[in-house]
Amino acid sequence: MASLAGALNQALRDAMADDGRVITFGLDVGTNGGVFRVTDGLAATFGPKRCFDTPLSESGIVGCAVGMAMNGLLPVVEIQFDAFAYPAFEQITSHVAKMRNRTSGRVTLPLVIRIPYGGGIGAVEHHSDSSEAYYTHTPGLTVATPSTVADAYSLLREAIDHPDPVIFLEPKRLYWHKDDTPLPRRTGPFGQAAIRRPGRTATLIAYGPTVNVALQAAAQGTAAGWDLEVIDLRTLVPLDEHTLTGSIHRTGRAVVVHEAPGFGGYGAELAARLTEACFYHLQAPIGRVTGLDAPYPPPLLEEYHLPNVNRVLHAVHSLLQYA
Amino acid sequence: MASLAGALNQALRDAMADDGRVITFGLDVGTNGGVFRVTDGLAATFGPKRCFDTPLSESGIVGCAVGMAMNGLLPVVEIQFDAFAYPAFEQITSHVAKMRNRTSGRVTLPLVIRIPYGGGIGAVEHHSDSSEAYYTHTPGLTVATPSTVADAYSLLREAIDHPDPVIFLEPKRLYWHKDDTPLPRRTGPFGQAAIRRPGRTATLIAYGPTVNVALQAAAQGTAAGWDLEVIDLRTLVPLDEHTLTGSIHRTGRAVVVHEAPGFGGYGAELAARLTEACFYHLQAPIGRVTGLDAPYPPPLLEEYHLPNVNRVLHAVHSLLQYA
Amino acid sequence: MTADTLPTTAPFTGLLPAQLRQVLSDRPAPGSTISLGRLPDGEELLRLYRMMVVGRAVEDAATAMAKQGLMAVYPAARGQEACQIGAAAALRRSDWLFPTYRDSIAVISRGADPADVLGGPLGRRHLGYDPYEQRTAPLCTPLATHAPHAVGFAHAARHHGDGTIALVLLGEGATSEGDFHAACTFAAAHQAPVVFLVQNNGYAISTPAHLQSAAPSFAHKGIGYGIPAERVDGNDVLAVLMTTRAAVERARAGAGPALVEAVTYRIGPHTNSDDSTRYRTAAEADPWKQKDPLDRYAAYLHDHGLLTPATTQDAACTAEAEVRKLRLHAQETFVPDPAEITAHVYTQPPGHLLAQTARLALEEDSDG
Amino acid sequence: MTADTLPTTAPFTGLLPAQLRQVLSDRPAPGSTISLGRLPDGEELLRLYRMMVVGRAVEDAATAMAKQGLMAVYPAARGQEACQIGAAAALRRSDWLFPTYRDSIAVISRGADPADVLGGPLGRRHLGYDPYEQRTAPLCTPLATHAPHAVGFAHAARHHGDGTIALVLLGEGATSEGDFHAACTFAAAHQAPVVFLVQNNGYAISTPAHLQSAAPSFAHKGIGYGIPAERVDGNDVLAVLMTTRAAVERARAGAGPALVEAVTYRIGPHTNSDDSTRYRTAAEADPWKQKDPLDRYAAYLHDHGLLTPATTQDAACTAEAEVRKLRLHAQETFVPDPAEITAHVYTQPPGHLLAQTARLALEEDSDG
Ligand SMILES: Cc1ncc(C[n+]2csc(CCOP(=O)(O)OP(=O)(O)O)c2C)c(N)n1
Ligand SMILES: Cc1ncc(C[n+]2csc(CCOP(=O)(O)OP(=O)(O)O)c2C)c(N)n1
Ligand SMILES: [Mg+2]
Ligand SMILES: [Mg+2]
Repeated sequence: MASLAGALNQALRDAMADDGRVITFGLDVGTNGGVFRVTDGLAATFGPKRCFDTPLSESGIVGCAVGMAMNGLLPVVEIQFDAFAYPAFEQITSHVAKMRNRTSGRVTLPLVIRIPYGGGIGAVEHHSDSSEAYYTHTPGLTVATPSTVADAYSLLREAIDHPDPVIFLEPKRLYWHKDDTPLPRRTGPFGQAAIRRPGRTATLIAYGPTVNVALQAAAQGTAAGWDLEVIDLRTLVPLDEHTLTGSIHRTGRAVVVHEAPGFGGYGAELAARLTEACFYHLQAPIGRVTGLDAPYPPPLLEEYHLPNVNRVLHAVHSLLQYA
Repeated sequence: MASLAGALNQALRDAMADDGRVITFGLDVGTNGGVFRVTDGLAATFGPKRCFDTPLSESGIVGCAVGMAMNGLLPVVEIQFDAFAYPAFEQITSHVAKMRNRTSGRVTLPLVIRIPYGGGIGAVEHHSDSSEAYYTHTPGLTVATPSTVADAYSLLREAIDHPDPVIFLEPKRLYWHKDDTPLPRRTGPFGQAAIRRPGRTATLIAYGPTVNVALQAAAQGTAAGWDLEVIDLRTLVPLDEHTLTGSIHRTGRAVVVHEAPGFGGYGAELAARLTEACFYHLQAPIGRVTGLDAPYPPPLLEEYHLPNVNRVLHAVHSLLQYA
Repeated sequence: MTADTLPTTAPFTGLLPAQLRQVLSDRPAPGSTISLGRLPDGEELLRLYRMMVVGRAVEDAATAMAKQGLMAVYPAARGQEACQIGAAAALRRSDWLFPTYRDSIAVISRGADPADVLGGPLGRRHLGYDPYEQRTAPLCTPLATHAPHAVGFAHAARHHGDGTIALVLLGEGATSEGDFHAACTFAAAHQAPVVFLVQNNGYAISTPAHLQSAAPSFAHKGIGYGIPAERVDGNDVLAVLMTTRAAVERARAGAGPALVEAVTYRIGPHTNSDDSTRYRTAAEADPWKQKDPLDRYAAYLHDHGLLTPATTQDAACTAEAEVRKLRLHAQETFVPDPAEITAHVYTQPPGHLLAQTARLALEEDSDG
Repeated sequence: MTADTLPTTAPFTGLLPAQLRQVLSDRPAPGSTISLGRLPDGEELLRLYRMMVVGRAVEDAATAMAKQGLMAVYPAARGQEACQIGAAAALRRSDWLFPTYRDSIAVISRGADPADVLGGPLGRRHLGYDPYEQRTAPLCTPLATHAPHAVGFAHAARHHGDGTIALVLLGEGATSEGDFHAACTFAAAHQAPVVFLVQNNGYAISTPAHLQSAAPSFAHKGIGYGIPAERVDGNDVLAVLMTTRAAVERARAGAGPALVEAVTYRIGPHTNSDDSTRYRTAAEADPWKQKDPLDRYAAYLHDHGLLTPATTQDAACTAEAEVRKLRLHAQETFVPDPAEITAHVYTQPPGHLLAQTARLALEEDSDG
């Protein structure tokens, strides 16, 4: 039984074994194996040239990765927690995202920025941000986030194989989540969403940490006679519009579920885009169940902030009042 | 006749004269008066304690402003160009936005971060970003952007009076735009959108640099028999939902116009939110005319990137095909 | 280092740091106070002692409570009591302290209630104390980001002419962040009355200080900004106090910022959820345990006839009382109020947040 | 400074910079090459001269073209030709250069076509040259952000063991940015074969260097990272070349990073749209005009019998030809292709971008 963190570790291990150009570095990723143990044992196996600790600067980590990617390496860097990617924001927006474009495709940056994100682990402030909307709004970035052990392995391998930079968002509350998927296994390319549960009443659109919330809501929804479809996006950029519009054509209703604050969140893009694509098929506006429009709260309040089964069911109920 | 830059200068001057706690600093804002001359003459009038140059670090500028706001001053800082706010992103998201919340309201930060933004002036790369979506998605920030000379004055005065931190986005292509509004004049509080042109065919929602584009489109639209309403948001956070839903209730159709890339842009929030609020009134999905989902292009290509009258009219035309 | 190699120059007189400054013995022969100025008087010496005893007790209790699940996490400063207490004691009541997540006991030593200071780890709120009341900025987690705040604060103090000094505490790891650089650059350029105290405790989580910087010392970072710097034995509360006080008072006199590197050791793991055996041997701590800041200071007080059974007793009792209060507080039932999540985001919440808050209240009503 | 106070130590042997290094005279008596190693041979000396003459001509032409509206903007490096040409000449062909917006002529001196190098200012594309072909990173605008790239690049070079060195050019203003700090910290911690050359041209737009940093010099920033540094007369092409070469070759030999401060002066405004009379007097430039890098170098070559009418003529002709080509290029009609805006964002564009590109093409069709 692999955990999600274990699957990520194996993905890195396999990628490093397969390709000598893959290197990984960041804060405490060497000897310590990362604060979430995702790089556990890699320094021992591949040596300090391939897996090492850096000085304490996220901008330095990302900036150096850019230079390394320009010079024949495939860097996979770890940012320790979501909010600690912000010091690297200029590197990410002005270079990682733009390098290919500004050199008319001459310089590509095959690099991966791994960022543990989201809440639900009772962490103190600055350790639970869901910052995906900053990245998905930035042209040039590819953004992936797994919700299953199998996808953790497969999406990270895809990310490392990807020719362009990938922001790889790891839902930290799922790190210890285990299942008995046999690894290694590839689950499908970037840009392909997964229908985790087919249904006809409404479509729940989730990703990363909220997929399980959606699945639980779907399970409970059966009691009300609802047959909810659950879609796991897997990658936020590229977005699999085809699977989503197909689903909405069948269900006529959709609810987006994410942890990030709703205002200007990724769910807004989904709602706007899918409404445009499915205007005649929608029986109700697309609902959004999101984190509150507030900074992530202290540990003992986080349950009130996070999307939960009740809120998802409530949103479905609201949509069913239309038409 | 005051220019928009001149109105901003007068707003700063009047605020500094009225309240000794107001100070302004940033790169080249002292002797040089700012690269857009918004702080012209302030160092001479108020002395180097009130208006001064800093070392070249945006994070230092914003970080110091936080400390000053904690200690009885009202700092108004200038970021030289939009993309150069990114080095200050951690200060903005983790401190400016969160300080009030994390201290349970004990520490408020009355500060203003002025950021010239947007394109249309033929500038080289990194000088034309429209980065409003990063800020509007960050709880704790208030975001204002003027489109007229009168609002430039009034909104900046409001921003300086505001008890919480304000991201003040100045449309750089309007800096030299002049009109004969008598200044000083207050035009209305934060959270109040302005109907710049009433109409019944559809609602054009714009802010900052695109308000004039919308107005021109409305003027040209009369030729097709269209009577387009144009709303200038003035502040993005708080958002005046009331004026917007009222308008859509009358028109049944809306198009958002902004320069930023569309994917995950502020327009997505408007579309999602207004669709939810006005579902039964909308004859068509809310259209979005935005910059392309690409980094801002080089000067000689920018006209193809920017929203223009044709694209707005085309969007209106598309919406009119519905129902 | 033997006593005769101790620095003989007054602190902060050159741009390069002198050798390690000590006052307390870490060997049989007593150390030297050479050129650090006048020693604190007996009353202050005993107050320092009491604070250190309380600090140690709070550290140990908090770590235990974190392990018991009474706290989200606790980043203990065991072994760093001299840095924390010594540095904070260098301030006047009117001065401001800008601490990190590891500096709880520095804040407590300024008079704040431990239960308030540990508000963050206790999980009920982000910050438990009132910064204006304690004249202490919020404990800061994003590394080095509070350093520019302190510079701005000090700049404003100079603007007001009120003689307030800002003291920033940060770890040696945090000196690698861009905001440390920005803070030092601004402080020096604007001659802000601010003092940076780098607690070099050997590690940033698992990363040893020598991987952090190739400079001869962290104090050597000062010269690149034109900031005079000193190195001080961070397990020597008097050396920390006197050096920091020299820095604080020269800043107050208008001489600008200063940097102090306090050399110490993080005896425990990074936090209770860190396993330090993964990256260092237990034996590595042994020499540092010999230099325990509390033992060394107690020995000094004893040698000077200041440590009576009464004073020891008094400190122990205060510590015990503080710990008892803290534990009681942690065990009190907490009735969470979801409205707190949105209540403090804005002075005047925007409409969308008000609507959300209203929905939240409805939810609570229907649940309750 | 007189000749006998010139540094007598080999460069980069200590952590503190020696005094200003010079080779060329800025006084009647010739300067001294003390301990900088062997002078370049006659052929290289003349190549440098030609590059400087071309560089000056390109600078002046580009500034004129920007004023005529043929370019979006031009940040001229008039007066900094010795820094730019000298620094770039210190590299082998296989080494990489990491320049800023102001370093066009450094890139040109490596062999790139001026029309390509000025691609950004010309407004047709962000970057006109192929970084791999020129072994030169894109001219970088966000200040200091290319410095970590160079460090990572050099780190990778060491990983590959291919002996490549990365040379970063940046302005004294940019040293205040966090990324300069990150780059120096990483370079030193990982002993990357990288050299930082700070062109201290006195100003960051209107902000004078003394407001930027309170350090004794920008070279003094090295020691805080454990990076040896030197100061060099930035209007002395041989001193710049030889000092930078010393740094480059010691990095190649595995001795790690080095920092060079080249002291120079920005003769013109920040760019053609800057008005420098707002913040400095014209007279301020006078002494610097006396130290014109081209004049000084010509005098040196003349003294050494290397400047024949033929060589002068040859350089002038090359310069004229380059400028003519550049002007012709700028005057060619440009037919913009809107598809270029979205073509290079991703290797495999996501669906939403493909849809947008398709709409753009439709628009063009209906317009055309
Ligand atoms: C910007 C940022 N990056 C990463 C972290 C995660 N983190 C918390 S403490 C720590 C180590 C800090 O080391 P140091 O500055 O030496 O302080 P110490 O913990 O030793 O007191 C790290 C990496 C953080 N808090 N902020
Ligand atoms: C991050 C960032 N902030 C601000 C700017 C705007 N800007 C462009 S050049 C410049 C001055 C730079 O001075 P210096 O580093 O000394 O280089 P110089 O222009 O003198 O060559 C500034 C502030 C920028 N390009 N990047
Ligand atoms: Mg430490
Ligand atoms: Mg300069």
